[in-house]
Amino acid sequence: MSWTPDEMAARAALDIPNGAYVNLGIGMPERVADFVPEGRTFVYHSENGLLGMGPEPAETERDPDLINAGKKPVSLNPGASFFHHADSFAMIRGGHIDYCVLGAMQVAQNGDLANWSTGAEDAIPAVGGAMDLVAGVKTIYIVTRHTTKDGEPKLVETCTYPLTGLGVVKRIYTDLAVVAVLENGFKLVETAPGVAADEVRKKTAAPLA
Amino acid sequence: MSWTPDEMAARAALDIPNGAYVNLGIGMPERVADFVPEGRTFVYHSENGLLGMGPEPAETERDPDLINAGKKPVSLNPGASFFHHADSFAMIRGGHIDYCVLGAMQVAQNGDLANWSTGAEDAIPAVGGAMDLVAGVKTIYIVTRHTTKDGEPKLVETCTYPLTGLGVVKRIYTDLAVVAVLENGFKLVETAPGVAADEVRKKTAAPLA
Amino acid sequence: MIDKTLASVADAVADTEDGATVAVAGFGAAGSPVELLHALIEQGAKKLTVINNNAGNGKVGLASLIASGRVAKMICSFPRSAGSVVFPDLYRAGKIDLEVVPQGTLAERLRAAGAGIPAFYTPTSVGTPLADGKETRDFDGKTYVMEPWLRADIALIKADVADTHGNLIYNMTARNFAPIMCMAATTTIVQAREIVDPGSINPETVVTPGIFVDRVIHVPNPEHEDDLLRAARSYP
Amino acid sequence: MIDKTLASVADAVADTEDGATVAVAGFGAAGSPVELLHALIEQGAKKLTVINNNAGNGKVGLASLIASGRVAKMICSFPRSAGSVVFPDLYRAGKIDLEVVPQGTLAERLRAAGAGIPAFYTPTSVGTPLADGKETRDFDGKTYVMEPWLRADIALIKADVADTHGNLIYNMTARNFAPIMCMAATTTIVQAREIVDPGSINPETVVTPGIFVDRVIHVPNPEHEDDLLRAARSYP
Repeated sequence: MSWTPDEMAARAALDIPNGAYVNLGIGMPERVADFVPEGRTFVYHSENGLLGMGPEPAETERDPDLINAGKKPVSLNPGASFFHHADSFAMIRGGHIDYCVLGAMQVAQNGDLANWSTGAEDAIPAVGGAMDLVAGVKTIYIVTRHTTKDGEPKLVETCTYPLTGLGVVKRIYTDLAVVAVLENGFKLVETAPGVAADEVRKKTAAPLA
Repeated sequence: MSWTPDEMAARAALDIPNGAYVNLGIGMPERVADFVPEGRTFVYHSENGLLGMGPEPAETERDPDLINAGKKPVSLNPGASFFHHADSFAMIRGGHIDYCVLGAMQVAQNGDLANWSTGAEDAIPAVGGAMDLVAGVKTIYIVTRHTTKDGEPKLVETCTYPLTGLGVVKRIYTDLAVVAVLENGFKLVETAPGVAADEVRKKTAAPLA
Repeated sequence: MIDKTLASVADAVADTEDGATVAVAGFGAAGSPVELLHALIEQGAKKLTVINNNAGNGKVGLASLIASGRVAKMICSFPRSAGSVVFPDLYRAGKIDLEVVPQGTLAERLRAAGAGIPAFYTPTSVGTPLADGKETRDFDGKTYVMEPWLRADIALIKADVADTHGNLIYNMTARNFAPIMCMAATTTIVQAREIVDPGSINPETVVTPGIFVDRVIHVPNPEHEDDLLRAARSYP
Repeated sequence: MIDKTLASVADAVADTEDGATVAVAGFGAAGSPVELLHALIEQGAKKLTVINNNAGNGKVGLASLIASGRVAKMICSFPRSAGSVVFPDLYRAGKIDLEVVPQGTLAERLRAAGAGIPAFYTPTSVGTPLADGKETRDFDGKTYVMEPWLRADIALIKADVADTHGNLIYNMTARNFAPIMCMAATTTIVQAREIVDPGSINPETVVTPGIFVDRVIHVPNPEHEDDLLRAARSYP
């Protein structure tokens, strides 16, 4: 039985310590905030100038000027602060944010990440803050399905899509397994209940120790 | 009759327009604030993180945390703001401050300024914000006696003291004259009442057009 | 006496020249200076280069300026967004140029322009297509890309409260790029929901000091781009 | 739950190592973290490199740390000041090193360290002795000097109010170098006159966000260096 997206997010959350400053990418990574382990508090950073971001508020409590990097309405946790974009990315680039959880198109065995462009001819390039996050945040975690919708492996020897950053990924949380990226390549940390290590290896296009 | 320090400061103030953002160096330049022409308002910047600096307050009104770059107690004018040192020098380096009035040891005919060190062997080097101010502020005015205490000219062909900045000075207000620094050298703009142009030339160690 | 207020948004943008570089504040709909953007459409300047994190939403504000054909080039980090149709169509038709800049590099280049720093080194984008053709350099064994400052001729800013000296405060995440765009532009134009006398804003809590602001216009009930989008409004 | 408070200034500096680079906030007497400096004297770390705009006043605080012989090198813009006797004597005796940095370059180097920028170009000091031996480069026909970031192991900061997450506000010009030193240091240690619960400081008016702060100590009645100087006090 593979992990659901919620279970993947919960598993990633387990590896983040109390008091961490955390940036969550748009989509599946956002679910990490719903599975903070008992007794821990994370402080969420949003690229658009907010620390101490809280959950989506009720419809009546929303302010269109209080949004996250995904442009969705959010709330404030106690201890929040606002700041401008240069200060926000100083936090990112300067290594002050402890963890960033992102999605991925491909992760290579050396930690290279591709998650911003398929490189398609007619695609309109759009990178946002992804390259800053992977270059600056201390620890980069990836939450992603192990393969694409077409069954292609996302954990590969070398990325074929345009890169977001070089050697930046530390761990990958997929529906099948938790995979660490070490000096010498991928290492299987844990499999989902009922998923055999062999299945994970078959669906990984690079050696998996 | 040569100008007094107050008259020199007042003459410099005449050349600063209404609404200007102004930084005044420690010492004689500070007196400019006492001679703002009728109908004009200047906004004073202090390097240590203050815009809208007001005059020295009464003894009982002082706060040791409200000081200027010369570490003297000051007050706040309406519209004041506090900011940190990097923002303060962004204002300077980024060309946002309109006028800076400084003292000088030597000014060369090409606008080079020496005002931070005599280069003496045993001197303890100390530059403060002088090099930032001359490199960044739009217009640099100098208020200084025309000669040293020993009668040596301060307006020279080439500075012999260590430089503060290259080609930065626009005008010099001395006890004897107002001298502009143009593309081709010094130009006499005005003499103090009763001071002959020849006397000014005699006390200037460079051609004075 | 110092008074940077002008009577109208039309007056404030009247001298915008063809070919100008315009920094437009806002991240998505938050902080978007809708009234100033619409005034710029009326004003008619052409061949503009526009700096904004995105490339407009729906058919109002920045999207409307782009749709009017006045923008020759966008400099932004993320030109796609949910309600954005105007830019993609023009871009695919080859009618508008695009310089994609990582969001943090965009912010830092604007701040550098405001701070008199012509270039700096950043780890962001090293080894990616966005570093192609750019100078790199190693410091302490790590590779960085050199990035130049990004200066603007004018900045269009939405503030919550301004005083007549141009001191500004913003509303929550509507702050985003505004303070650094105020720094980066030769002429900074601000629409403010409320204008107060100097001294009314606590000096400790001023976000943008007035030295970075040139013109202030009172727009007491600003349209929020978010409301316009939900109402599917278009401009003109 | 997040709580960055520690019981005492002694606890806060207990792990300072010999050879550490210590950024000390303050400009003249304003913002000088006197209690933290005295705790560092008691703690005993040696061969320190200290970053401060000046080099101490009178015989308390930073001047007292220097007098104790623990500082191997000062990095500052202006090591002379009215009441400063300790540093000049040691410097002339060849017992302490000095790196003089223009004040704005000092500030920008600290901010660069905090922002992950290893180097930048500045017009300040071009053509002067302080640019000797430094790399220069022309941009748009003007010459600039390259300057590296300036990182610190610890920063000693005086705040007016802190919450337990480390969000800070300061008192007037006591702000000066503190926010950028908080950014530049691996471990930022703050003495605060008042400590409040998270949520007590308006998110709009936080000056230093807690992400830049590691340890907070309540020093309810801080000595002001200015008072100590006027009373001609000395420490220890």
